[in-house]
Amino acid sequence: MAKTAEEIQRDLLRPVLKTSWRFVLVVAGLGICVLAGFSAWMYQATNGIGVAGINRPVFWGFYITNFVFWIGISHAGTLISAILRLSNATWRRPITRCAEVITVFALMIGAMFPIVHLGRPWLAFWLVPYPSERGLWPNYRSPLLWDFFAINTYLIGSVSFLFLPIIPDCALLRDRSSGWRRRLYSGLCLGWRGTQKQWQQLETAMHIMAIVIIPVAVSVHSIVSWDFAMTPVPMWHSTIFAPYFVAGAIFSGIAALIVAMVLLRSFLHLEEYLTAQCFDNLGKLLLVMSLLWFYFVFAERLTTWYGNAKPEMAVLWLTQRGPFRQLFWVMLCCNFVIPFPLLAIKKLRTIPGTFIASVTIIAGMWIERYLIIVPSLSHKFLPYTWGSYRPTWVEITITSVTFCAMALLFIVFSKIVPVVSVWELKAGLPPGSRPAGASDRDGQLEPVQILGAPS
Amino acid sequence: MSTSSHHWGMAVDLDRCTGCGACVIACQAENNVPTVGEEEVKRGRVMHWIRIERYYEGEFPNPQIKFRPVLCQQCDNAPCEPVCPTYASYHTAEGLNGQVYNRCIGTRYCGNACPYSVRTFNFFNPRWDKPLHLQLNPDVSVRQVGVMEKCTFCVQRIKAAEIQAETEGRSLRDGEPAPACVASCPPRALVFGDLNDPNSEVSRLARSPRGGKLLEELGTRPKITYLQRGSWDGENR
Amino acid sequence: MKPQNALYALCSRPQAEKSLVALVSAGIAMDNIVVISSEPLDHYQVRRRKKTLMPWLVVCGAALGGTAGFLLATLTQASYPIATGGMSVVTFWTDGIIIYELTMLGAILSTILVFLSTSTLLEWRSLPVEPEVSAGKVLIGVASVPQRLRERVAELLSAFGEVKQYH
Amino acid sequence: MERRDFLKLGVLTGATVTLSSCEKPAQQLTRFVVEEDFVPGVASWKPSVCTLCGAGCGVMVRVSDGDAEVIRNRQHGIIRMGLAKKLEGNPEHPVNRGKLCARGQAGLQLTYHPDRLRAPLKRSGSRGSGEFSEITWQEAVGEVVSGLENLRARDRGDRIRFLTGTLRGQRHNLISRFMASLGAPAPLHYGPLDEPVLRQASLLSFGHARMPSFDLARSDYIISFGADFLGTWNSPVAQAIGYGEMRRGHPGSRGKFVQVEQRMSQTGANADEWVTCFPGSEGLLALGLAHIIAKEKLRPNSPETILSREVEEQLKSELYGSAETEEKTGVSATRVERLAREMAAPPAAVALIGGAPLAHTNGLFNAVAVYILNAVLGSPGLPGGMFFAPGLATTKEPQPSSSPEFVSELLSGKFENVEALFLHQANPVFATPAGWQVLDKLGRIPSIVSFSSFIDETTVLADLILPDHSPLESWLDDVPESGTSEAVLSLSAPAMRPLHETRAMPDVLLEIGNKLGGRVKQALPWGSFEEMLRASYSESLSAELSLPTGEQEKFWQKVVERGGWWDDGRQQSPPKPSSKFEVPAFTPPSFDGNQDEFPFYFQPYVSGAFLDGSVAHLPWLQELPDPLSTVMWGAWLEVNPRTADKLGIKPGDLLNVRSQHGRLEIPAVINPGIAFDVVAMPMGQGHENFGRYASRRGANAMKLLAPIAVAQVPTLAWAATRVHIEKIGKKTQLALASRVLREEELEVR
Repeated sequence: MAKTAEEIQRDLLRPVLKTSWRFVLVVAGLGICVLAGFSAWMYQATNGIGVAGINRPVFWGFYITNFVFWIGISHAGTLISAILRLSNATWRRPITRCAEVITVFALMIGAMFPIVHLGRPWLAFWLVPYPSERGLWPNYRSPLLWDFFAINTYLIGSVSFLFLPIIPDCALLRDRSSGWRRRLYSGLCLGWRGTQKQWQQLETAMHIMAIVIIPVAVSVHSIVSWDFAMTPVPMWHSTIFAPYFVAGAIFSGIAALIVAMVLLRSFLHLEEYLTAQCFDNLGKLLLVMSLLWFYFVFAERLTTWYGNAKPEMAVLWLTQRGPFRQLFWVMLCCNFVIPFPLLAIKKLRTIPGTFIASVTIIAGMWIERYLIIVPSLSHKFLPYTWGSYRPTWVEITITSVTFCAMALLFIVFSKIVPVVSVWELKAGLPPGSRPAGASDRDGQLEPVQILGAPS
Repeated sequence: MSTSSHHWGMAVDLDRCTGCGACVIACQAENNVPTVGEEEVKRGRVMHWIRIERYYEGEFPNPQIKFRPVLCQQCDNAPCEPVCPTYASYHTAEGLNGQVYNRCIGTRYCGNACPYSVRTFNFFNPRWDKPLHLQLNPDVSVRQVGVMEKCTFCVQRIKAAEIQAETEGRSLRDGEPAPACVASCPPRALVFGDLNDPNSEVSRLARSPRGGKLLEELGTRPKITYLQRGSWDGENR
Repeated sequence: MKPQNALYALCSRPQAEKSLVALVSAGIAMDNIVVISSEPLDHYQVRRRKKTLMPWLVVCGAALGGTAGFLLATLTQASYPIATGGMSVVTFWTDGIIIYELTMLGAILSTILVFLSTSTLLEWRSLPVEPEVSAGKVLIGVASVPQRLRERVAELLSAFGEVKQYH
Repeated sequence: MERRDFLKLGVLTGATVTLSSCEKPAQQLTRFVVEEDFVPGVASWKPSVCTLCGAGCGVMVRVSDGDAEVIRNRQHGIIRMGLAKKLEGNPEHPVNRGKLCARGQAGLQLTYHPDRLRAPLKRSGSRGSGEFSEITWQEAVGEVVSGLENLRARDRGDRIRFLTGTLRGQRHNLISRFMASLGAPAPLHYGPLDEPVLRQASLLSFGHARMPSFDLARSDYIISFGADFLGTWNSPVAQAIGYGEMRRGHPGSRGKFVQVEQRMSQTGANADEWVTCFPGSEGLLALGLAHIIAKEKLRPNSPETILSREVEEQLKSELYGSAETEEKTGVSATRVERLAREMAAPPAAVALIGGAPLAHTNGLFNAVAVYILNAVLGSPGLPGGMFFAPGLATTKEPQPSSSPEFVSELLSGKFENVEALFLHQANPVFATPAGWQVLDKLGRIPSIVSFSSFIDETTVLADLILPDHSPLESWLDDVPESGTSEAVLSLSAPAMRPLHETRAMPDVLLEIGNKLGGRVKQALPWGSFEEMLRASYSESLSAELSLPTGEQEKFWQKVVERGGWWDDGRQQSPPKPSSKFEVPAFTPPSFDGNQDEFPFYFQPYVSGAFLDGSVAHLPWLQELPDPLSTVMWGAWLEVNPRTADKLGIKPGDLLNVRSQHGRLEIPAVINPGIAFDVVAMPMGQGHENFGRYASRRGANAMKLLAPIAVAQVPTLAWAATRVHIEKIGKKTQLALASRVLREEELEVR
C-alpha cells in the first residue's frame, strides 16, 4: 500500500481528534432511542413482566431471543481477532480492534437481557455466590449459574483483550493531543513508553490472551445452548445444540463485523485500510460458516424427522408447515439461499456483496434464535397446554433499541480510541514504505556482531 | 427419593373422573389462586393449579371424550428443580417439589423445564376486589408479581394433619391429610396418601394394572398414578 | 537508576541501527541501552528477543483460578447446606463447568497482571516521554551512563541525532 | 386443633395474609368491638347448607378470624370477626357425603362479592334505571308495612304476589303462611331448572310430583336420556358419588353407562356408549327398548305390581317394534335390540331422563315413557334402581310447587291487576323468552319489593330492595328431595356474622307480620326464623322420635351441630304404582320455525358453571373452564365440524344466530360431539345487569327461544326452537383453556 506511517497515523487519528456536527447529531438521536428503551423497561419493572407478551407455556420470548442473539454477535471479536492473530494473518491488522469492540459491547447488551426478562429483576444479584443473609448459596446445577460465570469470564477476557493493544495507541494520542485529552490518554496508556521490552511483553500477552479467549468463547455459547438443551423440551433436549449454537454465533459474529466495517469505512473514510481484500477474506469465512450452519440445521431436523417422536414432530411440523413456516423459510433464505451465491461467486464477493449477505444473515440469525425458543415452548408434551406467543410493544421497543445502543456505544468508542489499531497497521508496513527508503539500509549489520560485542 | 417417613402420592382414576371441575375450584379456594380475568385468560395466563384436560376422539355419531386432571406430578426426579438458580424450586424432605416463593426471582426456567406445564407464573400482582380478599386462606401465603407457583399437594393441610396426629400421639390414618381437590372430588377419582405405606389405598391403586404415569418415558418419576378408563364388554361383570 | 544521568539521541530508524552498533561497540551493555519507538521495530536488528516468564506465570494463575473454582463449587455448598430431600447438590459434571470457567478467568487475570507489572508500571517514572517518537522517530539512549564514559557516549549519540537529556 | 398447634402450623406454613393491611391504615377506621365466638388464629368448621341448586347438599364452612372493613349505620370501621374461608361437603350428610361440586364451593363468593347490596335501597330514578338510594331498615320495613296496610284496607290482598325461586322447607312455609294471612294466593315459583315436566310424570306414574332418586352405586346398567346427571341435573353430587362406585366400587364388575342425546354433554362424555336419536324421539326409543324386553320376557322376574297386564300388552304392540323405532328415532333396529338385551341381562338396570328430552313439546310423553322403561326393567324400589327419597314423614313439609302456576298466570294475563310483588331468588326477566314479555308485565306492577342480595335484571325494577343475608350468614333449612334414601333434614345456624347491614328475609317477613298485627301476626307467631325452625322441626321430630321433653334441647343442639338430622335406619319407600299408569300415545315434537328457513335445532343446555345463570356473577365460576369447550368468561355456539366446513365457519367466528323470535351474535366453537343439524349453547351468560363479572358478557340463550309450552305442562319448552346461523365475517378471540381438540392431532394447522 502506498500510505506512509505518518499518513496512516494522521488518517486514523483524525476521527478521534476532530468532531463533526454529524457525529453530535447521530449520538443525540441514538441517545434518545436508548432512553426510550430504558423507560420501556422501567415501565415493565413497575407494572410487572406481564406487560410483555410471554405467557404459559411460552415463558421465554423476545428477551431470551435477544440474549442468545447478542451473545452470538459477541463472537465476532474472539474468532476473527484471536484466530487471525494466532495464524498471524496480516490482513487482520485493520479489523481486529473493530471486532474486539463489537465483542465487548454485544456481550454487555446480551448479558443485560436475562435481567430484563426476570420476573423480579431487582433480585438479580441473588445469582451471585456470596455469603448472603439469606443463608443460601446459588444452585450450581442451574445452567443460569453457568451462564453467570461464563459470561463474566468472557466479558473480563474480551475487555482486556480489547484494552491491551489500545495502550500504545493511547500513548500515541497522548503525544498528539493536549489539555484534558492529554491527561486522559496519559492515564489510559499506563505509562507506556514504547521500549522494545514493552513491545515484546505486549505481543506475548496478546498471544496468550488469544489462546485463552478462544476456549472461553466456545464455552460461553455452549453454555447458552445448554440453557435450552438441559431441559426436556421437544427439539431442545439435544446434544447437537452446543456446536450448533457456537457455529451460529460465529456466523452471526462475522456478519456483524462485516456490517460494522462497511459502515466505518464509509463514515470514517477508511477506504485505504479496510480494503476489498479484508472483505473478500471475511466473505470466505462467512461462506464457510453459512455452509456449516446449513449443515447443522439439516442434521438437527433430519434426526428429528427420522426419529419421529410425537412431541418432537409436533414442533418440527409447527416450523415447517405450521404457523411458523413463513418465518422458517425466511430464515433459510436469509442464512443460506441469499448469502451462498453472494459469497461463493468471486465476482459477487465484493464489499457490497458481503455487506448485503451480512445484513440478511444478521436478520436470519435473529429469526433462528426465535424459532429455536418459541415453537418448542408453545408445543410441549401435552397438547391441551399448547399455546402461542405474540410480543407486545414493550418487547419490540426494547429489542429494537438494543441495536441503537450497540451503534451508540460503538460510535462513542470510536470517538475515544481509533477503531483501527494504528500501531499494528504501522508495524504491518513493509520497510520499503519508509520515507528514508531502503537506500539507507545498506550497512546491514549481522546480529552476531552485536551480540558478540564486548560489554 | 424421600428422606422422611412419608412419601405423599396421588392416584387419579380416569374411570371415575367425570370432568366436573370441583377440584379446580376447591384448589383455587384453598390456595388463594387468583382469578385473572378474561383478557389475561386470552393471553394464556390462567393461574389454576389443577386443570382437567379434555381430548376428543372420533367424529359424530361416534365421538368420545377423555378427561384427564393434570396437576403438579410431584416428580421424584423433577426437571424443574435443578434448573432453578436460587433453590426456589427444590425437593422437600417428604419428596414434594417445593416452591419457595420468597426465593424465586422469576427466571421462569422451571416453567419451561416442566413437561406437564403445570407451573403458573404471577405476571402481575394478584388482585381481589374488596371484600373478596376476605376469602383468602390465612394458612397459604399470597404470591406477588414475578414469582412462579404451582400445586403443593396442599402442604399446609399435610402439615396440619401431621401436627394434629402428633399432638394426639398417633400416626396418620390413611386418607388423612387430603388436599382440597381430593377432598372435594365427588366420584372419588382422586385419591391421596402415603406411598411408603404399602397398604394405603393410594399404594394399592398405584399397583393397579390399569395404572400408569403421565409422560413416564421422560424419566421424571411422577408421584401421581393415572388409572386408565375401562371399557365395557358383556363379560365385564 | 537516576534519569538525569541518562543520555538519549532522537534519530531516524536507520540511524538508530547505527547508533546501536556504535553504543554496543563502545562497550555499553545491551540491557543498558533503551530503544523507544511508536511501533515494534520488527524489521530491524535492534529487536532482541529476551526470554519471558509470562506463560509460566499465567499457567500458575490458571491453576490458582481452577483451585478457587473447585473450592467455590464444593466447600460453599457444604457450608451452606440445604435440605433437598436427598437430591444431590454438589455434582461433578456441573461443578466441572464452574471450575473450567474460573480456571480461564485465572489465566486471563494473571496475564493482565503479569503484563502490567513487568512491562509498563515499573518504568512509569524512569523513562522519558518524547512526542517526536509518535512522529516515527526513534529515541535511542543509555539508561544510566557511567561517569567515565559520559563524554564518549554523548559524542557517539550526537553523531546520529540531537542528544537529549530528560530531567 | 389446639391453639398451640396452630402456632406451630403458622410457623410452618407462612404468615397470614390480609391484603386490607396494604391499603388505608387501620387506625383511621373505627374498630367496632363485638364479642365473637372464635379463638383468634384457630380455624373451626361449622355446618351449613348449600342453596345454589335444588340438591340441598350439606356443607362444612371453615371459619377463621380476620379483619373485615364494614359499614355500620353509615360509619366505616373494622370488625375482627369469624370469616368463612372455605366450603366443603359435610362428611356426615347423606346426600353429598363430604363432597361438593364446583358451584357449591364457589358459593363462598356470594358472601364476599363486591357488588353485593349492603343496605336497604329505595328506587330514586325511573323504574329500571338502576338508580337507588340507601335507606334505613326502619324506613324500609315501614314502607312495606304501610303499603300492605293500604292494600289490606282496600281489601286487595288477592292482588299481592310473592315470586321465589324453587324453594323448600320453612322459608317456603313462612312465605305461604304470610301470603295466606294476607288473603293472597300461594307464593309463585320460577326457576328454569325445577323440572315441572318430570314432576308431572312422577305424579302420573307414581302418584306424587317428586324428583326421582337413583341408586347408581349398585346398578349395573345406566341408560340416561339427555340427563346431565353428573353435571347439573337433579342431585349431581350424590349421583356422581354413585357413578364413581358404579364404575370402580365393586371389584370385578364395572357397570355400563349409555347416554342418549344429540349434543355430547359432560355426562355423555363419560358414557361407554353414546347414542343419538332424533330430537324429541327419546320417549319412543325408551318404549322401543321396553317393547323388546316385554315381548321377549327378558325380565320375567320384574315385579308384577308395577305394570298391569294391559300395559304389558300395549307395549308388545308393533307400534313400538324395532323397525318402527328405527324409522321414528333414527337408531338402527339392531342397535335397539342389542341395547334392550344388554340392559335386561344384569340384575340392576335403571333409566334416567332429563334436560332437552323434557324440554320438547312432547316432554311429558318422553318422561312417562322412560318411567315405563324403568317399570319394565323393574328398577323402581330395587337396589341399583330408582326410588323416591322418603323426605320427612311427619313434619308437614309443604309440597315444593314449581313454575307452571307462575307461567300460566303470566300467559293468562292474570298479572295485569297485580298491585304488589315480592321477589326472592327469582330472576324471570333474565330467564324467560322475550315472547313472554315478562319485563313489561312486571314493569306495570305498581310496587315491587325484592329481597335479592344483588341487582339483577328483575330486581333492578324493584321500588324497594331489602337485601337478604348471604346463605352463610343465615339460618338455613332444607329437605333434600332426591339423592338420598334416608329421611334427611338439612339445617344449620349462621356460619358467620353478617358482613353488611343486611337482614334475613324470613326475619324481615316476621317483623312485617308483627307490625301488621292481626291475622298476619297470628299466622306468624315466632319472634325470629330461628324460633320458627325450632318450633317446626325440633318439636315434631322429637315427638316422632318420642324423645323425653328434657332431651329436646340436647337433641336440637345435636341437630344444629351436625348440620341437620338424618335417620339412617329409615329405608326408601318403594314408589307405589299409580292407578292410571298407562302407555301414552306418541305425540311427535313440534318445533318453532320451518326447516328450510331455520335448518338447525337450537339446544340450550344448563351450564356446568352458571346453571341457569343464577351464579354467573361469581368470578371463580366465570373463570372455570367449560369441561368440553374449555371456554371461560364467555358464551358460545357449538357447531359440528362438518356443518362448520359447509358454512365456512372457523372457531371464534362471530355467528349471527336467528330464530323467529330474536337474534344473537355469538362466537362459534367446533364440537365433534354434536349432531349435524343441532347447534347448542350454554345458558346463564348474557346478563345485562348482574354485577361487574357477569354483566354484558356473552349472550342469553333464552332470548332466542320461542314462547312455546310443553304439552299438558305449562312450562317453557326450551328445546323446541329452530334457528338459522350465518357468519357475520367478524372474528373474536374466545378465552379458551385449550385450543386443541384432539390429543393425537399433533399437526395443528
